[in-house]
Amino acid sequence: MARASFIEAIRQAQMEEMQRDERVFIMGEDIVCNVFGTTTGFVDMFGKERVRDTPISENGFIGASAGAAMVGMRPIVDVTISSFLYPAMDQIMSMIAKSRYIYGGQAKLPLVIRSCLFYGNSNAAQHSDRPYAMFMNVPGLKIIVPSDARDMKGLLKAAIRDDDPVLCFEDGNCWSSKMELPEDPDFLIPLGQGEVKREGTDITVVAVAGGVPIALKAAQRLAKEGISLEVIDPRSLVPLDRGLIVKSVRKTGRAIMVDPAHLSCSVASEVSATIVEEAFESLRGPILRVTTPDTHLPFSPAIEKALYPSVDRIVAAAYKLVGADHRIPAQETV
Amino acid sequence: MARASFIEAIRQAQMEEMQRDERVFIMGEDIVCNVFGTTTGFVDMFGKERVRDTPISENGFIGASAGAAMVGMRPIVDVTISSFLYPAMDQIMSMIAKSRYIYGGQAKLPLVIRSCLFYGNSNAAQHSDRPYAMFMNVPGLKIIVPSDARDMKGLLKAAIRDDDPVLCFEDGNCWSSKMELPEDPDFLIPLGQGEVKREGTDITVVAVAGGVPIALKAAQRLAKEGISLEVIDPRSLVPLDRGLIVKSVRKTGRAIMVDPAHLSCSVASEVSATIVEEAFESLRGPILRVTTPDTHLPFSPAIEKALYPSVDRIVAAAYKLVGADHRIPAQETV
Amino acid sequence: MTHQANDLSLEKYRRMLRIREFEAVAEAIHAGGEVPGSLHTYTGQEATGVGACIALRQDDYMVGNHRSHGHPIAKGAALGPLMAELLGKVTGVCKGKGGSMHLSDFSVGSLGETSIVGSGIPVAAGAALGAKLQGTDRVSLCFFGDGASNEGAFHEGLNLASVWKLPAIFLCENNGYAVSTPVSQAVAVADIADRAAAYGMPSAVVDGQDIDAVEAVVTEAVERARTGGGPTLIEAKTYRYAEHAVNMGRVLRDRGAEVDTWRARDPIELYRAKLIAQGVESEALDAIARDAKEAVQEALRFARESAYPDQLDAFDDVFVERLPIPAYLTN
Amino acid sequence: MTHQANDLSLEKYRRMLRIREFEAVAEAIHAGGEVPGSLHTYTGQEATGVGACIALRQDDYMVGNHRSHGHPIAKGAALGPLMAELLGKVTGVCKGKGGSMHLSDFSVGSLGETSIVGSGIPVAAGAALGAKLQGTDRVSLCFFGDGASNEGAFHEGLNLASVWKLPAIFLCENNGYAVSTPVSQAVAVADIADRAAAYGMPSAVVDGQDIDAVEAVVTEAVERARTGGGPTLIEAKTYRYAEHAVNMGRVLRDRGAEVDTWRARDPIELYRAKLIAQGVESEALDAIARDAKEAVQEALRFARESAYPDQLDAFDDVFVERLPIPAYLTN
Ligand SMILES: Cc1ncc(C[n+]2csc(CCOP(=O)(O)OP(=O)(O)O)c2C)c(N)n1
Ligand SMILES: Cc1ncc(C[n+]2csc(CCOP(=O)(O)OP(=O)(O)O)c2C)c(N)n1
Ligand SMILES: [Mg+2]
Ligand SMILES: [Mg+2]
Repeated sequence: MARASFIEAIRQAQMEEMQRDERVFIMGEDIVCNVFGTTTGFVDMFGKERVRDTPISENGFIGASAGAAMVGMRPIVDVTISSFLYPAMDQIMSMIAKSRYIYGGQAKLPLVIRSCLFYGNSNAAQHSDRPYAMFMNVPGLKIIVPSDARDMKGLLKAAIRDDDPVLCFEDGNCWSSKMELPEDPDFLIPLGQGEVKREGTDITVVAVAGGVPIALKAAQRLAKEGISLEVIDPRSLVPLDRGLIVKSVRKTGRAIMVDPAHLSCSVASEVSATIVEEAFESLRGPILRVTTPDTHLPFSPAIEKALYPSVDRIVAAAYKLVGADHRIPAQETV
Repeated sequence: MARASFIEAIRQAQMEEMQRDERVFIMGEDIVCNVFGTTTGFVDMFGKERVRDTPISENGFIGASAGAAMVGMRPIVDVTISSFLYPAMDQIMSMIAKSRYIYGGQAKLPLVIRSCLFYGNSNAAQHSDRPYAMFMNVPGLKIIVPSDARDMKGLLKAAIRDDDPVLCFEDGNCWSSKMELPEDPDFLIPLGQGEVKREGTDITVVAVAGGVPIALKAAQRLAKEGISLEVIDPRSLVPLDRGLIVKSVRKTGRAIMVDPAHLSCSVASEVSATIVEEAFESLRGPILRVTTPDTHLPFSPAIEKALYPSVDRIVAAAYKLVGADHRIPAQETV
Repeated sequence: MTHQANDLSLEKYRRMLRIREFEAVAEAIHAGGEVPGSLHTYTGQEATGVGACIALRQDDYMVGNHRSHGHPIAKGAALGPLMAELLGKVTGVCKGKGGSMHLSDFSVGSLGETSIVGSGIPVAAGAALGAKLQGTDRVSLCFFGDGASNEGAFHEGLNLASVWKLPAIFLCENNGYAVSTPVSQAVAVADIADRAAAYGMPSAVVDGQDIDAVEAVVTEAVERARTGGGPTLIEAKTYRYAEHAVNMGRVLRDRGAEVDTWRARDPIELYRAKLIAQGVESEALDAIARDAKEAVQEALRFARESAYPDQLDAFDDVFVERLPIPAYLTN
Repeated sequence: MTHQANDLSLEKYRRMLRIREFEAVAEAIHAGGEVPGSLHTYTGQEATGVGACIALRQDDYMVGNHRSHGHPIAKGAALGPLMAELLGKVTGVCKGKGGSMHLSDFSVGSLGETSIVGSGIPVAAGAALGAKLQGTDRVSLCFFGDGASNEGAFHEGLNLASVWKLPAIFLCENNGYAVSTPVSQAVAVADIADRAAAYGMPSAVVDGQDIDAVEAVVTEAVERARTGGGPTLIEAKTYRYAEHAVNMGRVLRDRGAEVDTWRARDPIELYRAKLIAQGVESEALDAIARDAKEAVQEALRFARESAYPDQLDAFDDVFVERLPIPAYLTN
C-alpha cells in the first residue's frame, strides 16, 4: 500500500473500474487534458471513445449519460465544479432521478455524476456551491460525500458498480489528504454505512465532507481539555445511516452538526431533525448546527473564511453544550 | 368585500399591481389564453407587450426576467407548474439568487417567479414536485407559500412590490379555498411574518402551504377530544419567522411539522432543527415530521394519496406526543 | 425488414388504426372518469408516428414525449399494458406509476415518453451513444414537438449528437402549436428543420400526413445513422385534432376552420385511399379496422380486470432495491 | 458619437492599451500572490472588446463572462475600482464580492460579467426586453465565448430575442478554445455565426483582430437594434495568448506555434500600424501607451491603499436589506 491523495484515489477508482468493466466510460469537459488530475493516463489506457471530452452542455451530456445507462452502459460524468450542476437540473431531477420509477422499473440507470465542492479560496458565489442537500429532497439519487482518500476510493468504486444513479461530491478541502489506499481491486465501501471517525463519550459530532477533518481537529483540541467528541461521518447522504447517528446520540446525549453548506434545509438540519425525532429522550441539550450562514460566499479573502465551519466554532458549540450540563464540569461558554 | 378563490386572489394581486405600476409586466407560457385563470382579461387591460406569451424556454425567459429587472422593470414570471423550474435552475440559482451579491449591490432584481405545486391528482412524478426547500439552501431568493386566498393576495402584492427576487409557490390543493378579499389596493402582507392560524395550548403544528388546511382540520378533530393544537403558517419561508414558531413551542412544549414535500432536507426538517436548537429546554417530547416520504409520487390513484400528509397522520402524531406526556391524560398511541 | 411489401403496408394501416381507436377509447373512458390526470391525444398525427417507427427495427431505440400513446403503439407495443397504465393498474406498462403521459414499453425499444418538454432529446442522444460505444448498429429515434425545439435541451442534444456523429434521428412533430402558442410566435424560422444548420446536420421537411413519405425520409436517416453517417433532423408537418389536452377547450375554439382543413387530409383516410388505389380490397381494410377496435376493447377489458398496485409498491423502483417503508404505513 | 473621428481612433487605441496593461499588471500581481482565486486574461482579444463597445453609447447595456477584465474597460469603466476588486478590497467595483471573474461596472452600462458559461445571454436578452418595454432606444450587447454557444442558454436567449425582435447584439468571441477544447471538437459548423440560421437572425463573421472591422459590423447591428430591426449574432474570430486561466500551463503547451501566428496579427500592433499609416504621429501613440501604464499603476496604488471589507459586509447585498448577523460573529 502506498500513500496517495484524494485526487489519486479518484483516479484509481475510475481506472480500476474501467479496467474491470468495459461498459464503464467517462465524459466531461476537458477531461482528456485532465485539469484536476483525476484522469492521468486515461486516454492512453482507454482511448478517446471511453475518455470523452464534451462540449459545454451540462444538460446535454448529463442527459446523454442517462440514455447511455438505460441501454446498458455505465457512465461516469465529470462535472468539474458542483455549481455547474444547475444548468443540468432538468436532466438530473426530471430524468435521472425519476425515470426508473416513472417507467415502473423498466429502466436501470447505473451512472455516476462527479463534481467537486470548490469553496474557501476566493472563487466567489457562482463557483462556491455545496448543493448536496437539494438533491436529497428529490428521491431517486444516491449521494456520496467522501471526506478522505480511502473513503473516496471505496465509495467511488461502489458507486460505479451501483445499479442506481449516484452523485459524488468531492470536497476541495479534502483533496490534499493523503492515505494508504487498499490495492484490492474489490475494495468497496458500501453506500449507506456511516463511520465513526473517532470514538468519544460526551458529544456526538455528525460532520459532512470537508466538515470531517475540521471536526477531528476540534476533537483533538477538546480532548486535551477533557471533553470527548465522537465524530461520525455518514459518508453517504442517500442512503443515510440514521441508525449509526441515533445510536451515538443515545450514548452521548449531545449533538453538534458540522456541514459546510448553507444552514437552511441543510444536511445539518436533516440530521438534527432525525435525532430529535428518534432520540429525544436521550438528549441532554439542544442540537447545535455549525454551518455556513445563509449568505453568499464573497470573493474577498478578508471575509470569506470566517463564514465556514471552523475548529473554533465547533469548540465554542461544544462548550455551550457541556457548560449547560452537570455531568461534565461546566466551562466558560464562548 | 366579496368571497373569491385562491386563483382569483392571484389575478387580483397581479391586476392591481399592474395597474399601480407600469414597470410590472407578466410573462410565461400560454398566459394570454389564460389556462389556470390567473390572467383573465389581462390582454384587454394591459396589451400583449405587458402580457407576454413565451416560447417553451424556461431558462431563457426566467433569465430574461432578471435582465429586465436589472434595468428597472418588475417582471412577474408565470411558470405554471413548479416542476418546470428545473430547466431554469441555471438562471435562478446562479443569476437571480446571486447577481446582487456578486456585483456588490449594484444590481437590484425586483421580480416574482410564480409556479404551482401540482400534486395529488395523478400527475405522476415529473409533474408533482414541491421543490421550495431546495431554494432555501441557496441564499438570495425570498420564498412565499400562501395557504389561503387572503394570504395569497396580500403576499403576492407584497412580493411584486419587493425589491428582491421572490419565488411564489401556489399549492393546487389550496386553489378552491374561497375567502373575503380586501379591496384596499394597498393590502399587503409583509414577507417574513408568520401567522397563528389557530391558537392552541398543547401542541404547536407548523404547517406549510397545502399542509395548513389539513392541519386545521386535524385541530378541529382533536379539539373534540380535548387536545388543543396551535397551527402556525410561516407563510414565507425566506425570510422565515423563526421567532413566532419558537415562541409557540415555548408555550406548548410539543411540535409537529406538516409539510407536503419530501422528508429529507425539507422545511419540516429545517423548522424542527430550529426548534431543537432554540427551544430545547421547553420540549416535552420529540418533534414529529408529517411529510411525504422520500419516494416518488406514482400516477395510480390507488397509491398516491396515502403518501401525503393527512388529517389521520397528524392526529396519530398528536396522540403519540400527548400519550408520552403526563400533563394531558395519556391516550392510546396510533 | 421481415415483412413483404404488402404485409408492411397493411401493418402500417393497422398500427395507425390501433392508435386512432386507442385514443377514441381513452378519451371516452377519461370523460367517464376512469382515467385520472391529464390526457393528450395523438389523433391526427398517426402517420408520423407509424411512418417513423416502421422504418426502425424492433431493437432500435425510441424516445417520446407527453403525447405518449401513439409512439409505443407505433413501435409495436401490446395494447393491454398501455391501457392498463391509463387506469393506473399494476399490469400497466409502467406498473401504474407513469400514467397517460409516460406510456413506454422497453420490450419494444420504447425507452421512455417523458412529460417534461424537451427532456427526451439528450436521453435519446445518450441511447445512441450507448449503441455506438457497444459497437451495435442500433439507432435511436426521438419524437418531440415544435414547442420542444425552443428548449435548451434540444440545442445541447442535437449538438452533441452531431459532433459525436451519433446514430440518432430527431423527429420534430410540428403540429402547429405548443398548447395555445402557434409555432410562428415561438420560432422565427420558416421550418424547424432549418435549425439543423446550427449543427451541420442533414435535415428534411416531410408531410406528416403521408405515411409513405414519412417512412421514406426516416428510412434514409436510419440508413445514414446505421452506417456511421451521424444524426438527422426531420420535421414532420402534422396536426392534432383535439385540444392540447382534454378539458382545455378554450384553446381549441380559436382554431376555427383550420381543423377541418386538416381533417380533409386525414392520414388514415389518405392512406386508405392510396391502398385501395393500389388494388387492396376495401374489405381487407375494413377487417383491419374491426380488428383494431376489437384489440382495443380487449385491452380495455384487460385493464379493467386488472388490480391496482399495492400501497407498498409505491416504494419500489425509486432504486433497484425497495425503499424502507415508513412506519405510518406499516402500523 | 461625440468624438471627432480622430479622437475616436485614439480613444480606441487608448482603451486597448489600458486592457493590455491592466492584464499585464493583473498577471504580475496574481503571480506575486496579491490576487486570490483564478485569473482569465483578455490579452489578444482587445480589438473585439473595444471595437464592440465603442459602437455603443454609454447608456447602452453590456453583459459579459468570466474573462471579465477587458469588457468593462472597453465600455469605459474607471480602472481603480476594477483593480481594487481583483484584490478583494471594499473599494472594488463589486465591493470585493465578485473578484476577477465578475468585474462589472453598472455606472457605464456594464451590467454583469458572469462566470457560469452561457448564463449572461438570457440576462442580456432581458435587458434588451426592458429597454424595449420602457420605450427607450437603448440596446444590449452580450459577449460570450465559442464554448458558450453550446449551452442551452445560448439557444433560448437567441430565440427569445429573435421572436420578440429585441434590441440585442450577441457577440461571440471565438478564441478557438474552451479551456482545452478546440471549437472544431465542440461545434459541427464552420462558423458559430451559422447558428443564427436557427433563429432567422442576421449574422456576421468578423476579424476580431481588426478593431475597425469589429466596430463597423457592431455599429450596423446596433443601428438595426435601435431602430426596431431586432437582434444580430456576430462572431469575432480572435485569440487569447495565455492559457485559459493562470496556472493552467498544461493546456497551453499543446498549442505550439499557433500562438506565434496570432501574435503576428496582434490587434494593438495592427491598429498602431494603421494609425501611423493614416498619419498619426508615433509619439502621440507612445504617449497614450505611457498614459495607460500610468493609469494602471495609479489604479494599483488605489487598490493597494484601499481597505478590505468588514466581516459583517458579507451579510449585505444578498437582499436589499442586510441579513441578520449570526451570533457566532457578533459574540
Ligand atoms: C419544461 C416544460 N415546460 C412546460 C411544460 C408544459 N407543457 C406540456 S406540453 C406543452 C406544449 C408542448 O408543445 P409541443 O412540444 O409542440 O408538443 P405538442 O403538445 O404540440 O405535441 C407544454 C408547454 C412541460 N411539460 N415541461
Ligand atoms: C456552466 C459552466 N460550465 C463549465 C464552466 C467551466 N468553464 C469556465 S470557462 C470555460 C470555457 C469557456 O469557453 P468559452 O466560452 O469559449 O470562453 P473563453 O474562456 O474561451 O473566453 C469553462 C468550461 C463554467 N464556468 N460554467
Ligand atoms: Mg406542438
Ligand atoms: Mg473560447
